[in-house]
Amino acid sequence: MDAEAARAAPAARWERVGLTEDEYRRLVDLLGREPNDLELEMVGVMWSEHCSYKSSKVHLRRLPSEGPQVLMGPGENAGVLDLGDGTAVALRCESHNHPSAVEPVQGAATGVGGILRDIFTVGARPIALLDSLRFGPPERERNRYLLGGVVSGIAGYGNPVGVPTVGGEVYFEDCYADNPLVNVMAVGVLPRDRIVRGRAEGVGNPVFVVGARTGRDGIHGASLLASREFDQQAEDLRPEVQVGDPFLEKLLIEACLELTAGDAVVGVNDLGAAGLTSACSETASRAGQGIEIDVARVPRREPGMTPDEVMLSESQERMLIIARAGREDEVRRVFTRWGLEAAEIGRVTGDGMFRVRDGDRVVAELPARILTEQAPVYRRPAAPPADLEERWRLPRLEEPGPGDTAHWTAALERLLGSPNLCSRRWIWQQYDYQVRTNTVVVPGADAAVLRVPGSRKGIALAVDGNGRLAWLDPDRGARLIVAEAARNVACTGARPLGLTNCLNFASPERPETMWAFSAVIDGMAEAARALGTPVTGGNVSFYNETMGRGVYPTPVVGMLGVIDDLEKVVTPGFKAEGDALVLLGAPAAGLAGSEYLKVVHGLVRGRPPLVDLDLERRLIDLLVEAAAAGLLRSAHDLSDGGAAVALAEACFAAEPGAAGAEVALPEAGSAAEVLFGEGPSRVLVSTAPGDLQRLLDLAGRLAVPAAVIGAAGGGRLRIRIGGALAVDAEVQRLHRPWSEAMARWMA
Amino acid sequence: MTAPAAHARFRFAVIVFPGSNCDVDAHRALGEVLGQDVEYVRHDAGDLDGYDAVILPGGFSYGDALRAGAIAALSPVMAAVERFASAGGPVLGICNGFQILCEAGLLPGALHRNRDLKFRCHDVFVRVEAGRTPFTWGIEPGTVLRMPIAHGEGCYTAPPEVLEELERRGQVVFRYVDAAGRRGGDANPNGSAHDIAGICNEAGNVVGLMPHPERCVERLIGGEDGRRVLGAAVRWLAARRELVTGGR
Amino acid sequence: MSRQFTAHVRVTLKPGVVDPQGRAVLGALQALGFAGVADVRVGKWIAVTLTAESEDAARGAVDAMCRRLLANPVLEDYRFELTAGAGERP
Amino acid sequence: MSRQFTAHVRVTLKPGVVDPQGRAVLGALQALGFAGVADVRVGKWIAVTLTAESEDAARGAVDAMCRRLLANPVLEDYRFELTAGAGERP
Ligand SMILES: Nc1ncnc2c1ncn2[C@@H]1O[C@H](COP(=O)(O)OP(=O)(O)O)[C@@H](O)[C@H]1O
Ligand SMILES: [Mg+2]
Repeated sequence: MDAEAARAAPAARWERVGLTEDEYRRLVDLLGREPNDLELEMVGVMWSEHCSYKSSKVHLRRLPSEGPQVLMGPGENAGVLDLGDGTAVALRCESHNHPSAVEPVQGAATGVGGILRDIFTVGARPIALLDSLRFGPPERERNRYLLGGVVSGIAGYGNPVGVPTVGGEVYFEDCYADNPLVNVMAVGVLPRDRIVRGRAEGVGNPVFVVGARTGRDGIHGASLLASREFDQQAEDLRPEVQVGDPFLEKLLIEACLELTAGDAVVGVNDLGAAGLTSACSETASRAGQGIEIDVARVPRREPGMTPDEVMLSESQERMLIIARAGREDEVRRVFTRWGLEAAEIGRVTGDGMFRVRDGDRVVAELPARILTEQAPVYRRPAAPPADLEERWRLPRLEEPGPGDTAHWTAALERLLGSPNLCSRRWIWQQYDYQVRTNTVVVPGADAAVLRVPGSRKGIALAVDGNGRLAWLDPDRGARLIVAEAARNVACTGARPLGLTNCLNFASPERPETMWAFSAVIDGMAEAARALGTPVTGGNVSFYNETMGRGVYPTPVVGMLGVIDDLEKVVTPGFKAEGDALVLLGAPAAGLAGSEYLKVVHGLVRGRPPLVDLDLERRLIDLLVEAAAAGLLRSAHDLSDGGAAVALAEACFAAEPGAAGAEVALPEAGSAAEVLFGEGPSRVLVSTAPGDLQRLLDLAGRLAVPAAVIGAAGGGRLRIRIGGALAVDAEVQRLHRPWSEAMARWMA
Repeated sequence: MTAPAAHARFRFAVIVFPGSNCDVDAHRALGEVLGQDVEYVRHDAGDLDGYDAVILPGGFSYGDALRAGAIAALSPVMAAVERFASAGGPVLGICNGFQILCEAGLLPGALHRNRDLKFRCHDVFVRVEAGRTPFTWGIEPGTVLRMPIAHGEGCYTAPPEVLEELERRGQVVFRYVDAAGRRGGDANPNGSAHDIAGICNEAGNVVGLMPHPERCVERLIGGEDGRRVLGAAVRWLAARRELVTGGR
Repeated sequence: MSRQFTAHVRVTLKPGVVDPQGRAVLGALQALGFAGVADVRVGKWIAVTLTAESEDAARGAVDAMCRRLLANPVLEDYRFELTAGAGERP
Repeated sequence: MSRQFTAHVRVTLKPGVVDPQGRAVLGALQALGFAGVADVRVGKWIAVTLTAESEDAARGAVDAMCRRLLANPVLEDYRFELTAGAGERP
């Protein structure tokens, strides 16, 4: 055989499993021989971008993941943070973008199922879900269809499984029209000394697969869909869409938690992307052991499945359990009691090999590490986009002065009814946000607050992302997002403790993507370090593009904070007429990347500000201390839509009789900037008149600027800028467009 | 009058079906908050001996396959619930528990998909219409309570003659109203016939309702109106004990 | 010797019962431009594969399943067709 | 002159797709003692009443409805039967 023919023959092989020629050569080198078909399939899927993080790994290392509060960092199924009184929280965020584009209901539903499994895999009882969603503009029917489907998918899984969906966020932008983003975060609680790891420890220990039977569904689904551009060929993958079974998952949660509460188990891993291939190789290689399984012993849903199909199936609601030898009956008993199957499929071995049998026949045998640690790692070329400076250029805007009350009031109304600012009630009303009766602050506030069962403490949770800012300046954008997430949590009185992330990007094969990715990591790392909130884990989703058109770089941050006394929780709505309104933090903000620019001028422009992380940290300290001292009647973050929108929202959420505000904002810029400018480190708080001085003293002590801007109540929102009356409207009138917009277009 | 009730302790059974998910909430509300003895009883239990009251909690038993509550209604424990009920024992079905009681024939009618086909989670106001049941014992009819709902199939449906009979015999226990106690407008969240939020059997000891009293028993979480519903059962049991023992 | 059968069960809402799903589908079809659509009713279609001694036994079993679980007599009607499954078993 | 038709549409999950409802019903039937039941699949049965110029036109319209709304092509298959409705309209 000549050299050319030799090269041509295997060419079809590597391409079929999504590997490059170089990667195939690497595999042959590592293995010392040509792989057989099953081995090649297994390597192909494990070396996919989705499973191997081959393009992101070198960058992710720069994220700070350590701190006294971190009990378990990246590398396991979920991060675990210490709450300090024997209790710990597990958190993780994951994307299900491509499946949701193909089938929004089931795509989102199985996303919820998957992230929940990561949480109870580590032995934690899931207690909360949050969702971060991106769609194209709601004017288009298809985008509304996707939104409706995704929401009913999340509701249709989260509600039955009995985990409250307590918060989230949604944005609409053109760039997400063909490639919606569906990120879901899950949080669980566990005793701090009972963390379960995804490790196949102990030679001779039995390996079980439990839960659903294995079917042909989803073979290659998640991993391949998420590791390539979304194109016409992806359409052909349609039959591989999977259906979630929340009922089965509920039983699986109960059975797994019952089992891991005892000591019969040494390791647990969920079966997600790449199914048994991934779960077995990862657990073995984390423990530095080998593993041997028999596919013939895996319960099947369909007759006639081949070993390849069993090894690559991505059937939902399955888990891998590594038990202690001799405790097999206990495992079976627990699952049987919950009406579930538990099949012993193999053993932990000492030789580091991942051996797959089909009965007596060995059908694959390779070092487990080849599939995991020895996957290729790339430092892909990175270069900033050519039009970066152009993006930063903000045109001069022709606008009236602050005294044009009709103009600015109309602008506020318009903003309040716009897709990115209007009320999200239509969405969260479909979620059961109260089940398990721990939800102290329900959706609609800056962050959700939950009672921590078995502890005196509460936790605050928020997810925040902003693709527009990251597109304009990925490093600064990432800092702003981390700062906003931390600030949201602090607005409830909770101290930010740590975060998880989900990084949604276009193709890593484009230098522009990798430049933005790297900058996002740097910005996120810097902010997380400065705010003392380590990154406990996360998820990277590349290839979010269709026909060459990518989404904005969209980092999403899930922040967790802790509050010692639930009685001290603070919410955004005004509480009593006459309470003093104080603007804490940075006095000024600009229009770069703001909703105002987009909605009123149709522009996504300007260079986002560089957040003063030191000020942000002092502001957070102030919020936490002031809340603990009982000085805050309300607190609301100034974010999308700026001061005017924040004031309106605090009115909408007000106690009866406390709606309305009469304020004078510092004249720090144009009327548009003062009313609608967006910048970090700004919070609107209200305080009882008698507490005002103490609050100002505390702000002074922490060197946080504080401006008394007016008082709550009166039923009207009246905003003055330097003596001119810019906004004047009944709260009721502003409330209507805000509260009705989404329900109207979704009707 | 209230003194004996406050100290009274009774044994409550919370039935756990596969897919129940408000079982822990009911357990917590009755146990930790109201200080009662509460135990979980599995769907395959054969009897309910020794319990003073039975709660069928909310959730999605069997994933709501076919119709909410349909499969759970056939569980072995439901035969025991039926015996317990026919002996006069108080039984409360909350949300999915209400659906199960209807499917099992312990309450008339059925719960159909919500009018707008969407799951709805928010607070509603209900007016207490009948004070004779164990779960409204001592609550003045006309009292308006605020409680959360969380369901996709809560539209109470029954043939006209059944509805008429329910009204005539005073079996409508809770009705959806607005904060001021008026029917109509948007008060009814799911399209239920006659604005029905909860009913009882003819004897009055079996009650089913869609709102979740167990989710509002603490000021911090959901308010406290649900305490009145669950607390009524404690008072009712205390009164019954007093009758039986002659106050000893 | 028992044989295999398949029952195709159709569960429909009783005539007088409001069908919110049917109404929603009707509205959606009309919005899509299907002007000729006058009414839509949505029910369930359930395929049950079973083995039984005889066709009569199978019919009896399926009828019992419908009465006990597959249909709710308050809201629904049912009917079914039984076909002999291909595979005969000992 | 347009006539009335009724289409009986059957929407079923594609063969390999997991059917959580069917699984739960199967378990319930077995627990009730229907030992012979081997499999259950739950689908939808939809009756659409419509007017059209001809049977062909009606068939075309119903097929379009199935593709666009009644069935989810990613997960479901459909088939339908068309019967001429009693009432003829001008
Ligand atoms: N963006 C990120 N930031 C920090 N850690 C990450 C990030 N993405 C992934 N990780 C970590 O890498 C590990 C592997 O992720 P993944 O393979 O997606 O896990 P799983 O198999 O549980 O879905 C996890 O521990 C995860 O937390
Ligand atoms: Mg995992």
